[in-house]
Amino acid sequence: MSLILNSKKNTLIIRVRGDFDLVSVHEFREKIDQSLEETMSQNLLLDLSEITFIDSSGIGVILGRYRKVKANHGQMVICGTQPAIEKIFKVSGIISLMPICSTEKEAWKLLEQNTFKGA
Amino acid sequence: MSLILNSKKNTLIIRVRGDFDLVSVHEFREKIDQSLEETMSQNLLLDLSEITFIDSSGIGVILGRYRKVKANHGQMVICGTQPAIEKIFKVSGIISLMPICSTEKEAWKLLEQNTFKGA
Amino acid sequence: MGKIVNNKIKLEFLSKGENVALARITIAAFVSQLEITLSDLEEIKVAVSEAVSNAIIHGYQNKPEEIVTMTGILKGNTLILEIVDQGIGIPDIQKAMEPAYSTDPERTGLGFVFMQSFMNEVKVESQVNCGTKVILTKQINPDLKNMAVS
Amino acid sequence: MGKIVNNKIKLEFLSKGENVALARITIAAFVSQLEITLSDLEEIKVAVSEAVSNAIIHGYQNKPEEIVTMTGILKGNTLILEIVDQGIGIPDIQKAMEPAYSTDPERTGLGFVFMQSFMNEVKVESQVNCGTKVILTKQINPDLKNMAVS
Ligand SMILES: Nc1ncnc2c1ncn2[C@@H]1O[C@H](COP(=O)(O)OP(=O)(O)O)[C@@H](O)[C@H]1O
Ligand SMILES: Nc1ncnc2c1ncn2[C@@H]1O[C@H](COP(=O)(O)OP(=O)(O)O)[C@@H](O)[C@H]1O
Repeated sequence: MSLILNSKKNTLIIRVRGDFDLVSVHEFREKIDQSLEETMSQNLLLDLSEITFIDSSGIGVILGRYRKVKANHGQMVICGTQPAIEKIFKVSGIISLMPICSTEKEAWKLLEQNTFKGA
Repeated sequence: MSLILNSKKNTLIIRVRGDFDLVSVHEFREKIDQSLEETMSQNLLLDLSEITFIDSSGIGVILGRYRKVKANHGQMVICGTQPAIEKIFKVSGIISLMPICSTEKEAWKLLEQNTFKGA
Repeated sequence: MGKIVNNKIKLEFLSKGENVALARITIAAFVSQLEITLSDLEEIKVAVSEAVSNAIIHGYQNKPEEIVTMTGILKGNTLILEIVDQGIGIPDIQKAMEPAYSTDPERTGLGFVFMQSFMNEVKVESQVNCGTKVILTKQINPDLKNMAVS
Repeated sequence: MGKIVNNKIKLEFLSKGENVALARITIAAFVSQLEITLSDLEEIKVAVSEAVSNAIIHGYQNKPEEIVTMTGILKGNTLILEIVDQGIGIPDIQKAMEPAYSTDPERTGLGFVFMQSFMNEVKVESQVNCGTKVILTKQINPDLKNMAVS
């Protein structure tokens, strides 16, 4: 797994590449938590369009970050899930916790709508 | 492995896809020998640009077909070998038996030149 | 009709995180000898990944010098996978298989949920301090779309 | 510098032609835990393919119910592979390893030539009617080009 991190408009953008399994959990947790602090971002936008695999270890750290963001009154949106992994998002229940959309553009729209609503 | 066979100007054109190993040897031998007979082609043009793997089993049937074509006073040309497999062609000595070129176009040029020379 | 495949493999590897991917790739190559849909393939990879991760994290508590064994059997279009560790074992299998149950606060308890959602059958045999065997079975549906053109 | 990998796997499979590809893919996934050049990877795949094909065709004379065992060890950047069969064995190893020597008129006798060209060391142990073990060793050069950008 490799991570590309960017921040924009109070939001940390995470682009994940490769296999998102047991081996990647530690690095993901450390890097995201550190970047959330450094950038003082409230929201998380997680782009999974380049992942090649995900299992419950990956889902686990995503859920962990979700809780953190919520505790900080932020929002989290996932984009770029491919058909092959959609069932994992359904079965895990993530789908009922946060919006999952196809593109980063849609994700931004959602984040901006909700921020506006919240304001 | 899958094979696409065509014939043109006294030449059987073979395009190989996938892994060219032990498992493919039997099918390759059968299909080529049958097609050589049916089309009464004298020459063989073997396009390997779409193979994903080759080992001595693959080299073996290629050499077998080469002998057959030579016995029938035809010519054989190989095209489309990728860098990763070039060493195999060198070590096996195939390189000194028949021309190996990049594209089918070049292969045709060679076949036509040599036929002309032979005539 | 797809050709009938009967085959058997056994893979033994060290209980290291990197080998979870190795186990997945090996099984993917193994079942790809059958006509298989991408979605079946993906589901098998997830189930294997869960069972092997559990052997490493829970069974062997992340000790990297232990051995995990994975056996794969293809009988016609039935896949039977066994993932075995000689680790700490599971005291209460029924409880362990409950959704969201985990003995590790950092984890989700979704491993068995995924195995059960993605395979036709999940059986667990375990003895405390002896180890755990997870048996996963799946009927693989032929890939009708690809078969039509092949 | 690439990270140091120490790892070990063992794959057992039926002596069927389809499993030659399986062995190759498994070893490719195994050595890819290291920084490796495409050309090293390709050479290892060929060497494995030759040794496993020999076990199936020669060792077991194409009987599909026998078991081939492949062991892989990574120690730093040294790869050690063992391919073992319990087949007919080789009466004269030196002769068998001569270029172009083959007991099968349909084959080329290039198997050992490829193993020797693509690996740093090829050792063969064999006993007639007991079986054959081929030990292949290769120093894997780090992929300097990819490392520079990573
Ligand atoms: N191979 C194993 N050895 C020991 N305990 C296990 C093993 N597999 C599962 N368990 C136990 O079952 C629990 C539930 O497993 P699972 O559903 O995969 O969730 P998780 O891995 O997220 O904890 C684990 O927390 C662990 O206590
Ligand atoms: N595992 C094996 N068991 C028995 N004989 C073998 C084995 N491997 C190689 N041999 C013998 O060594 C010879 C040379 O092998 P090789 O160089 O791979 O060429 P080829 O496979 O083309 O015959 C074979 O023809 C066979 O007689």
